[in-house]
Amino acid sequence: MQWASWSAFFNMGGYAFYVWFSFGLTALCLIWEVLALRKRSQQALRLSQLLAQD
Amino acid sequence: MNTRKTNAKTNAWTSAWLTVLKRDLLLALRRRSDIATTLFFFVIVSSLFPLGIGPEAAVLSSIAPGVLWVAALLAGMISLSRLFAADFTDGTLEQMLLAPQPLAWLVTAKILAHWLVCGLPVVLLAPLIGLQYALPNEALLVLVYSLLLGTPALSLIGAIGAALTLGVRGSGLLVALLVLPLYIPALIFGAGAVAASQHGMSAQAHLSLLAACSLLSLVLAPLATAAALRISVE
Amino acid sequence: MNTRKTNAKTNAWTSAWLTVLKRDLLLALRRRSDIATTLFFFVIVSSLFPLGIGPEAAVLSSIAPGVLWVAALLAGMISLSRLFAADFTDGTLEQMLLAPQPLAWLVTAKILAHWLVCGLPVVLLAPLIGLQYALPNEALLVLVYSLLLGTPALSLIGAIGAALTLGVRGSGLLVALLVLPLYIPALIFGAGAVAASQHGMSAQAHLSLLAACSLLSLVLAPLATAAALRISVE
Amino acid sequence: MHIHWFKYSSPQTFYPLAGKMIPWFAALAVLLTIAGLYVSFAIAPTDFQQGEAYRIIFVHVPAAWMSMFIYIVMAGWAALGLGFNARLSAMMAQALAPTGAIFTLLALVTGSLWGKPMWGAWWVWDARLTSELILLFLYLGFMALQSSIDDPRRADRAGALLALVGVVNVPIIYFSVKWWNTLHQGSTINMGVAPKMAMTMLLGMLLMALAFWMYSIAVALMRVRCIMLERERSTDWVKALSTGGQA
Amino acid sequence: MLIAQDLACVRGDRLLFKRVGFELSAGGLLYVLGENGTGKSSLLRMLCGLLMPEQGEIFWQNKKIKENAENYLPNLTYIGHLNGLKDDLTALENLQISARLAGNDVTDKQTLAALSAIGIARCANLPARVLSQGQKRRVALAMLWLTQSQLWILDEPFAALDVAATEVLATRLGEHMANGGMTIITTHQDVAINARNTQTLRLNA
Amino acid sequence: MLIAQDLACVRGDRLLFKRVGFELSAGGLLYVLGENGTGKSSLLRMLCGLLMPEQGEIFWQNKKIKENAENYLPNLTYIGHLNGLKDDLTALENLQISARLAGNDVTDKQTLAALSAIGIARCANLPARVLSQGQKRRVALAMLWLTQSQLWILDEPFAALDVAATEVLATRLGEHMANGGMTIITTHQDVAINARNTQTLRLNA
Ligand code: HEM
Ligand SMILES: Nc1ncnc2c1ncn2[C@@H]1O[C@H](COP(=O)(O)OP(=O)(O)OP(=O)(O)O)[C@@H](O)[C@H]1O
Ligand SMILES: Nc1ncnc2c1ncn2[C@@H]1O[C@H](COP(=O)(O)OP(=O)(O)OP(=O)(O)O)[C@@H](O)[C@H]1O
Ligand SMILES: [Mg+2]
Ligand SMILES: [Mg+2]
Repeated sequence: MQWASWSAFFNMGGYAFYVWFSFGLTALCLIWEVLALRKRSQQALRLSQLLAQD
Repeated sequence: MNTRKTNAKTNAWTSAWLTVLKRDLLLALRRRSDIATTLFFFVIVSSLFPLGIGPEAAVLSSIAPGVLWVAALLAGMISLSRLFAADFTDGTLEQMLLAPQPLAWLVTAKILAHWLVCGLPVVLLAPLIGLQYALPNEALLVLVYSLLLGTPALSLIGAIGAALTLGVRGSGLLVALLVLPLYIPALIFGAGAVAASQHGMSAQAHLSLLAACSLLSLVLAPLATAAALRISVE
Repeated sequence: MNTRKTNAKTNAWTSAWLTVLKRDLLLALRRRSDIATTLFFFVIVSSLFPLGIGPEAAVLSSIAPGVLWVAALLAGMISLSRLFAADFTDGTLEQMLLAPQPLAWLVTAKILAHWLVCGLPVVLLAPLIGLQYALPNEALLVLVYSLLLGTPALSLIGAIGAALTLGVRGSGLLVALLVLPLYIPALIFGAGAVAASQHGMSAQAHLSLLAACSLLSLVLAPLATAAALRISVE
Repeated sequence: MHIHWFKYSSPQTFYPLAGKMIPWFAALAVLLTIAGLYVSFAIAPTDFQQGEAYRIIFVHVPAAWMSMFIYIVMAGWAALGLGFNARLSAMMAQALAPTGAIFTLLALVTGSLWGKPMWGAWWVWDARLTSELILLFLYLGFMALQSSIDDPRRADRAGALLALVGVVNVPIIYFSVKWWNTLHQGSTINMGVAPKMAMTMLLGMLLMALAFWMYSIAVALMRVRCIMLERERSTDWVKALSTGGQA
Repeated sequence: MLIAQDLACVRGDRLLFKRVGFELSAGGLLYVLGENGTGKSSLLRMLCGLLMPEQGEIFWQNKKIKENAENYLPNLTYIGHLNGLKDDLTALENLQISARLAGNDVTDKQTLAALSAIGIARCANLPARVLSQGQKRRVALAMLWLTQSQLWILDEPFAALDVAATEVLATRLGEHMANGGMTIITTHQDVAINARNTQTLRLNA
Repeated sequence: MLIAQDLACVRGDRLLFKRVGFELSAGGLLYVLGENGTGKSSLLRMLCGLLMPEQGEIFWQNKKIKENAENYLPNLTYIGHLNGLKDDLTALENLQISARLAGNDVTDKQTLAALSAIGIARCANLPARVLSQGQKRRVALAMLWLTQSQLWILDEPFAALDVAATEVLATRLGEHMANGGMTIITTHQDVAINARNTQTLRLNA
């Protein structure tokens, strides 16, 4: 194990902002993409449902 | 009695104005790729210069104010073609002309929407590009201020050009010729403000002049645009 | 017998090619204002920078290669919308598609005409603008050379973008997004050549690479353009 | 035996198949991410030159790899679509583009976040950085073209052609940018300054890259399903699907 | 009361018509007829103030409409060749926005009622993009169930409508006239509309 | 001989027609009929190779036209909805350029003769911009007096033509068929054209 403590881990040797921002942003973008796609497919289904009722 | 009437009138004016604004923002939300194009045009054009001029940070930072402002100008200009064109072809422009409120008043809502969609993103993204040009922090701040004060003038003046060239062949180039010369004061004061702060001077004077430009065009441009629209719709 | 057939074929190819070229040049002659607009756009854009950056000759001359090349790029790009749009709406594009000669071959004639009308004037006017930027004489010469070698690539690559965006909503901005990134090599080598000569180095290497770009696009762009036209005309 | 290669090229049959594939790739992506993160944070040692900041490498490099890889795959699908007039290929190309663009953006941002502590600047006009930026523009151009053509068939074919033109240009752009940079200044910054990477670092990067890869497949399949639904809105199978309630 | 006096129209370099005039009072219906290209649409646009007459004047309540737009426009509903729909907005949003712009502050419920009156309540939440030509036309015409204005100017309202919708619309027009409204209409079809007094204006090439 | 087999056409997301086929041999005339929007123009464009069929094949002299454009196109004259005239060129210039592009190296005299055959020799030196709709159509159709090709595909050639011009054109088409040519035509009018064998293809919505 690399880290003496959790706080050392979070501190990232003084580079916390850069490291966590990088990983956090990456996670955020990827999760957002998945959620957006979910919503998009639901909307598409709803629209074709409306069309189907016609 | 009279005040009640005036009140009702004020309400009607606000409501129609908000309707136009909301509609245009809603449309922009539904077509997000259209917003993106203006923004990316700005980014691409301003990234072309380092490629032409070279990567030295010192040179880049010295020309940054001018280059970024010219890029903002061009992005603003090139997005103009969309300001009224769709309304013209689908007939909603006629609806605006026939609304009980003055056209010039409703036009301000459209221009505001255009600025929120095409101008504001450029303002917000500009500091990022400024970083690429190695601009110091205070200059970045002044850049944002200057764009914030100046881009409304670009949208307002541009609206006149866009209205005049509605439905005209080759309107893209034409609008450029009409509008770019009118943009020059905004460019001079805007780039001047950033350059001043870069050299450690106060940008106050430039910024005030820029604000004056925007205010003047706020007064005159909607009237001119409305007149131009009436002509184009005939 | 066989050679006679080949001969006839060559003749037919040349004649159709010349027909297209002559027609486009004739049209440009009848509409001289269209030529002028591209040129004016180039002049206006390149005059904006001294306004934005300030009048110091040293700074201006150091950024001149990049700025002039970017202005040429933008002028070339903005004139692209006219390359096929009129032919598309009036039906002459269909005639070209149905001509017995390959479309890619006829397209080269159209591109050449476009270059003669929109590219060449810019090349010829550039030294004048270069003078305003205090470029030394040799650099002016290299500027002309580089534009002469590079602008054909701009027309050729641009033709692909113009063909792809035919009849598309908001095509003006779109063509910029598609084409500007592809213009970058030409920009780098072109501006690099001028900068090299400014710094007393040989511009030979840059110019050769620029010529290579043009040659490569001469080989590939007409094919891609023809394919894009077929897609757009469907 | 005769294999029906094109059986799954019809949206109607591919839609449920993709639906079945997605969970597997998603699970793989999650597992690989966990493993990758474990290696990158728990096992990989501190870099003696860059301190802990170097750990950005574990997202930066995989994202950069994916950004380039996806463009090539996208162009490949595009070529298939143009060559064989196969609708599914074109849809795949369209589905990959946004994911590729996101990875490009991530490579740029994480690179900047790395550059600031290492070089003291958020951005330098280095050849590699510049070409990554241009790659982003290429992605955006592709997406903008697709979204502004209303007729899907035309959008597919125009987009495919653009992707191919882009693929021819990418190497040219890359080398021109590289040359531009080296000519103007002696290269002051060199990304290879990181010392020979320890095996663990390589392992971490590989795991993360694999995770991104699986993620991309899963997301592309999700998106291709959306595209199918939207395009075939008026067909019977979509109507049946939407009223049947199962997604 | 709407009065048009001695109107003349020039488009491009062609004189389309001249000396056209009429008077329309409460409850009146005016048909404008003529072949393609004779200037019917141009006349209607003139009456709305969208097109300036080459000659002649138009009066609303005895005041020139040009100088009195503030009083005229709230009393006018014009539905032209174009439907004035945004492809990316739903039918409901489109109709609501049009109504608000015309000065009628309608609720969702009223809007929906208007849409169902003309028989497309089901399409209310579909984007206009996916509607067929006839459905789009109906959304535009649903405006007639929301507006309070007295003068309706309709350019080929029946075009692209099927039989059922035509009937509904004709009934609505009859109601409007019965309530003292006025309508000016161009059409190539033969549709019966009830009105206290019906006039016909024929334009010739 | 032109053979179309099992053609299907999709525009946007709509299937316009499927299983359309015919055979046309020397001297044959094919009418393509149908209501607005049924896909007549689309079919003609397919036959020219401008539009890719969703399904099916087209053969000219027993070879697929797609793979054999070099032999097919010189034998084809297509006049579509659009006249293919440049506003800034004169009628004569326009016609001459179209002919040369199609591979017929015509002289001024021949061009003028073609223009006078369809009755607009007087307009030869006027820019296309000032011509009326019917005159423009005639300039485009004058091509039929210059071309040598065997297969003519004409999309509503009689639209905008007056009676005299219609007659002249019908006669020319009859001549063409008499010389062993083939013609495919769409029209909403009833015009008598002489041909050895006349077929009709009806597209339905
Ligand atoms: C915005 C800034 C940056 C961008 C756009 C960027 C872009 C890229 C790209 C495209 C690659 C993949 C290249 C390849 O595999 O051939 C890459 C790899 C890499 N980058 Fe960056 N980078 C940036 C900043 C940085 C910084 C600041 C560092 C470290 C000081 C760095 C270190 C690396 C390393 C070590 C690799 C792996 C090299 C290899 O696989 O051969 N990058 N970067
Ligand atoms: N903006 C314009 N500029 C020049 N000419 C125009 C313009 N708009 C219409 N015209 C011409 O004016 C004439 C009349 O047009 P208008 O639309 O009024 O005809 P209409 O009677 O409504 O015909 P339709 O029955 O086809 O609707 C036409 O010949 C048309 O070409
Ligand atoms: N480029 C296109 N993209 C999408 N749909 C199209 C396109 N061109 C035509 N359509 C649609 O295809 C259908 C058929 O068009 P087409 O022009 O072939 O009809 P047509 O039979 O020639 O009609 P008309 O008698 O009016 O000429 C129409 O519904 C039209 O809206
Ligand atoms: Mg009309
Ligand atoms: Mg047709």
